[in-house]
Amino acid sequence: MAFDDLYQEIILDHAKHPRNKENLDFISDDEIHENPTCGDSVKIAVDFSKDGKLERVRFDGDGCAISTSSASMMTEIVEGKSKEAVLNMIKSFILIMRNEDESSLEDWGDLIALEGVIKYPLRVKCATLPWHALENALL
Amino acid sequence: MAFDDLYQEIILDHAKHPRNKENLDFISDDEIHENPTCGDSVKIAVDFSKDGKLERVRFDGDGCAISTSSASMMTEIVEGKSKEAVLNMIKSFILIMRNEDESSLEDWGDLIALEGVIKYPLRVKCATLPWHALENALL
Amino acid sequence: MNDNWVFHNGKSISRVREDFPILQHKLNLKGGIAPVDLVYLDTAATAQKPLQVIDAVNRYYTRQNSNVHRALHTLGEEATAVYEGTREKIRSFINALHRHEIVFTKNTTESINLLASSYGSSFKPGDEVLLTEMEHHSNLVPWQLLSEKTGCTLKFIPIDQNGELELDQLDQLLTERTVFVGVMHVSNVFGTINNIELIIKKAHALNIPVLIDGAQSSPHMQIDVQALDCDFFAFSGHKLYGPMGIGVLYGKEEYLESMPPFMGGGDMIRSVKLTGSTWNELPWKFEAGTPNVGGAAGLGSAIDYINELSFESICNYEDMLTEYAGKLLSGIKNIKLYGPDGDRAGVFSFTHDDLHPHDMAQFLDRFGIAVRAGHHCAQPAMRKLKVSSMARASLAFYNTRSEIEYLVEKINAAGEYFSNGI
Amino acid sequence: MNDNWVFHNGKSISRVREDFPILQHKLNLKGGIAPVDLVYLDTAATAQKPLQVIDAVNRYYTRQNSNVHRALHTLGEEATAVYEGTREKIRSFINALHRHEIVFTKNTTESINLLASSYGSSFKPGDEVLLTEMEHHSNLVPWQLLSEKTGCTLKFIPIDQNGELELDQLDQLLTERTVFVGVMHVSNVFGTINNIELIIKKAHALNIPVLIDGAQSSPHMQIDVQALDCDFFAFSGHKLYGPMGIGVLYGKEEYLESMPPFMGGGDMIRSVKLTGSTWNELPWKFEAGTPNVGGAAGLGSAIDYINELSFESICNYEDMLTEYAGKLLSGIKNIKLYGPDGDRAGVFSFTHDDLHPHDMAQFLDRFGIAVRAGHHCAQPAMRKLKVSSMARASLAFYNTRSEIEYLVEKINAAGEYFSNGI
Ligand SMILES: Cc1ncc(COP(=O)(O)O)c(C=O)c1O
Ligand SMILES: Cc1ncc(COP(=O)(O)O)c(C=O)c1O
Repeated sequence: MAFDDLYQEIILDHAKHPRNKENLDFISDDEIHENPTCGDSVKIAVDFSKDGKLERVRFDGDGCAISTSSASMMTEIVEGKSKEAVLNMIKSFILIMRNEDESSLEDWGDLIALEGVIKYPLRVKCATLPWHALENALL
Repeated sequence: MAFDDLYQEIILDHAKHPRNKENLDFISDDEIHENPTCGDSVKIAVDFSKDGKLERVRFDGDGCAISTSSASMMTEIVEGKSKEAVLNMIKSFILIMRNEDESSLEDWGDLIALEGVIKYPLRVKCATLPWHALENALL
Repeated sequence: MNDNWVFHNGKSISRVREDFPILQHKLNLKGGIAPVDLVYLDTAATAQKPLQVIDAVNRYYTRQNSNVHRALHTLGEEATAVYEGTREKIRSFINALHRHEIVFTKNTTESINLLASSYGSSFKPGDEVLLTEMEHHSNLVPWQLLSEKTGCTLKFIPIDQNGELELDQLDQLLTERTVFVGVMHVSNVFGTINNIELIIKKAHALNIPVLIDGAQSSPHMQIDVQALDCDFFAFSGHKLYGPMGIGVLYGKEEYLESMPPFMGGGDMIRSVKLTGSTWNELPWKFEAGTPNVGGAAGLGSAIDYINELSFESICNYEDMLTEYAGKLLSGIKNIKLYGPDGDRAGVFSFTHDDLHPHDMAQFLDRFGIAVRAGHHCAQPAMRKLKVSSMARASLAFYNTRSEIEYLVEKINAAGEYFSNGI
Repeated sequence: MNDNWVFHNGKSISRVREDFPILQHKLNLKGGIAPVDLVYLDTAATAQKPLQVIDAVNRYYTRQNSNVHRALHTLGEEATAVYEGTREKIRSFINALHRHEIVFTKNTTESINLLASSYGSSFKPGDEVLLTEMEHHSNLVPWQLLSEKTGCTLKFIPIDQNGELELDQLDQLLTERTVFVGVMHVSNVFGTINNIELIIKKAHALNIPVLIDGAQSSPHMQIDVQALDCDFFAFSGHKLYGPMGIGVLYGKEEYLESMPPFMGGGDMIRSVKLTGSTWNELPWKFEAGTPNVGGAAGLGSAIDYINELSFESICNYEDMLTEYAGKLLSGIKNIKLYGPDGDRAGVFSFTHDDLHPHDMAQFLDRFGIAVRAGHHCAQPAMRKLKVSSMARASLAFYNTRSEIEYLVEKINAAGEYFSNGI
């Protein structure tokens, strides 16, 4: 049923045990990224390696299972990729979530679990919140 | 029927042949009294006799049969009355027209013909327009 | 003359009239006069609503009602889909580029106040706003209020005795001080269809943005804001066969983006602190508080209804009615008909030598004919023509030639009643 | 526990529920889950409408629809009677002295923006507006916008961890620089019923006018603006079982008289010249453009409906429900319930140790239970309590004890699902 599509085990797992979630108090509150419809917020810290790749992405914030798991999985998948590649991924991910691009998330590892969100338009913002925040951090 | 109640012969007569209607161009347009719902307007000139009575009231303006006849009959009935008496009449007339006072216009001469207006709330402003203007001119 | 028009979708005019419940009921008049058929010739004030619209509102409140945007529950999702779905219908209806260029307001008046108050907040003394002498009060008073606040100056394209713009003056009126142009598309008094294409072209040559007041055009002609290239376009749902309490301001993204919010409150914010707030993205930045979702449900359905009949078909029929009415009305003794001679919209204002427009409207009402009398919220235009009041008959696609004939017959009767009645 | 309440007019709670069509339909969920009963616990966002209200809107559009005030025809007269008739019903509903003290807006948010923008236009730098930390964004952001324009300063009565005002600070916060006080009557987050009587008394001792945001109080308690002696009172029709797109600003005559208009346009003018205009009398001075007459028809009917059940009866029932819900909710494991312990309104915000409010709302939706999750347009209050989001269940007289029991059962189930689900 749709509800379990939304909360697949993998999502609940990332939500309970988020990867790369750390206290980022050193980032000012002005750089926080907020979802105006609910008040959830996320901060992103990006470390680059010498060759310009994303070495590590960390996040902090207060979010629901969807946004937390999305952030967690995001930090895993972008590791080691170039800035341009990640910016393109962000664009694609947002379009797919908004149902404006019918591609699948098949090749996106764990993230495929978020496909269930597409059917819940009001939750799409939860899933995309960390991606918008990462985009901001990269630009 | 109601329509003929509204347009009684006496009203049509006063509308066609208004008494005391004169060109009052000497009164500035700023003192014109307007009905905001329709754009009708009326000007009033008052002459007092030595003993402080209203000697003559004249009006000018552009109005429908209801407002013109009301103005015409008003100028007739107030002649020779004291300012206080007229101010009281104005108050009564307006209350009667708005159906906030159930007295009749029986003792008001021709003006009784305007009782039909009470049933047409949107025309009440037509009938009371010249009375408001006279009130302004007296205050 | 009988009425046998058939619209594109195969619906006859009498079948279309059946869609409008108010036209199916007899009208109860005062004073024991037997109920009469309604002859509704006051569409320019507000349009009647087809059953489809009334049902959509009904369905909304019986099945879908909820607040929008912030509700994760099923009803909240449905209400949001209704609301944002109507936004998309409107985008497509006026062919806007982006859905977020469609801002919901309560009516044309609020749309224009929003614009004047927000876009106009940066105007300075000496800046000129160019309007026309025929504007509805709703496209005049907001700019007067702005002028008092900011010191900007209002200038006006004059009108002639036919209720047409003197566009030969445009080049002089548009100066390097002009910061904004606002003009009505179709006059609600004269039926004039203004040459907004020319005005927009000339204003744009000087980089001046243009607002089109589309209150009277949007219900009767296909609007393409991209083809027109207007920068803002305002209209009311209730004149477009939709419910009251919902209107639209279209604005080009670049302008809307740069504008400060109009009202503050729920939905229009991104983040609120006691010390200050940041704004939500377009279009919600301009939509403070709980919106009229039931109104949006009805307006969406009104657009579907229009699309179903097709604008082409509606225009063809209305053009025919307009021509017929123009011919008949201009032939009536003692009637002065205002507005342009040639191409025009189905809005006919007139005066009668022997009776005041109020009395005309009251007389016609006795026969179920609804026309309007007064200054039609265009006092400056009335003053220019030295008329304090006019009667006005305005048409929609649910009217018929027989109704026009009946109007003419009763206008004649009114003349007789008031000149011979005593 | 069974639900066997009978209201004063003899209607049982189950009969009352039958008046609300949306409660009679099964809710279609996503993903092939069998339709479920709606358990609507989101009244604080928007109330459901009884059939009487829906029918009044319907009747308006099928029988009475017309523009108001300027139409002399029969329909125009009827529409005007509907519109002004609702104004009188509202006057009597809140016991205002004069009918012209009732201004129609589109919602509470517009009412407060009107007030801030018009009454506040004379504020100067140094002037202080006193609000509270618990205000809805709608009674905060308009004053922030005003503060930017006029340089006035905003001050706030603090709240404590129970969501109650720290009124012992009131005497310090009210100074000779205070020009205005705005405070919510009932909190849409905590259910707190503020001691507005005290605030009004203290403000009036210094001649400071007070606005009461009655969005959450007007549907659940009898309001008497003369007894309260508040200077302004704002509320929304859609939260009062009426349609969307209509709201009210009550203001004392002396204040409304002195205030400049808010929006410009039709209906709010006395006389318009190109060079300037004069304003219509109260209340129309503040009502620019075509009003939402259909909305007024529905709101009038909502007030009739409330009067028919009687407020006393509604309050008695809602008090009982509120107490029951408070008892049950505070007993749930891992739930933190916000708001005062004692007397409170039927608005319950809570968080769960093991799951986010969004996930809670989503889980409950699966069982047809509509609750809200988020910041409830009160971010400053949320920040103060260091919570970014809460779930909220809010009650109305159409709810039942069984529904509350069902809510509690499913909150427990949600806790299990999210803590054991993996
Ligand atoms: C206390 C309070 N004030 C103001 C509002 C705003 O009401 P509306 O959205 O109808 O303008 C609300 C409703 O959300 C509220 O609860
Ligand atoms: C040309 C024009 N502009 C603006 C308006 C105002 O529309 P509304 O009253 O719906 O705001 C009207 C309608 O009366 C109109 O005809």
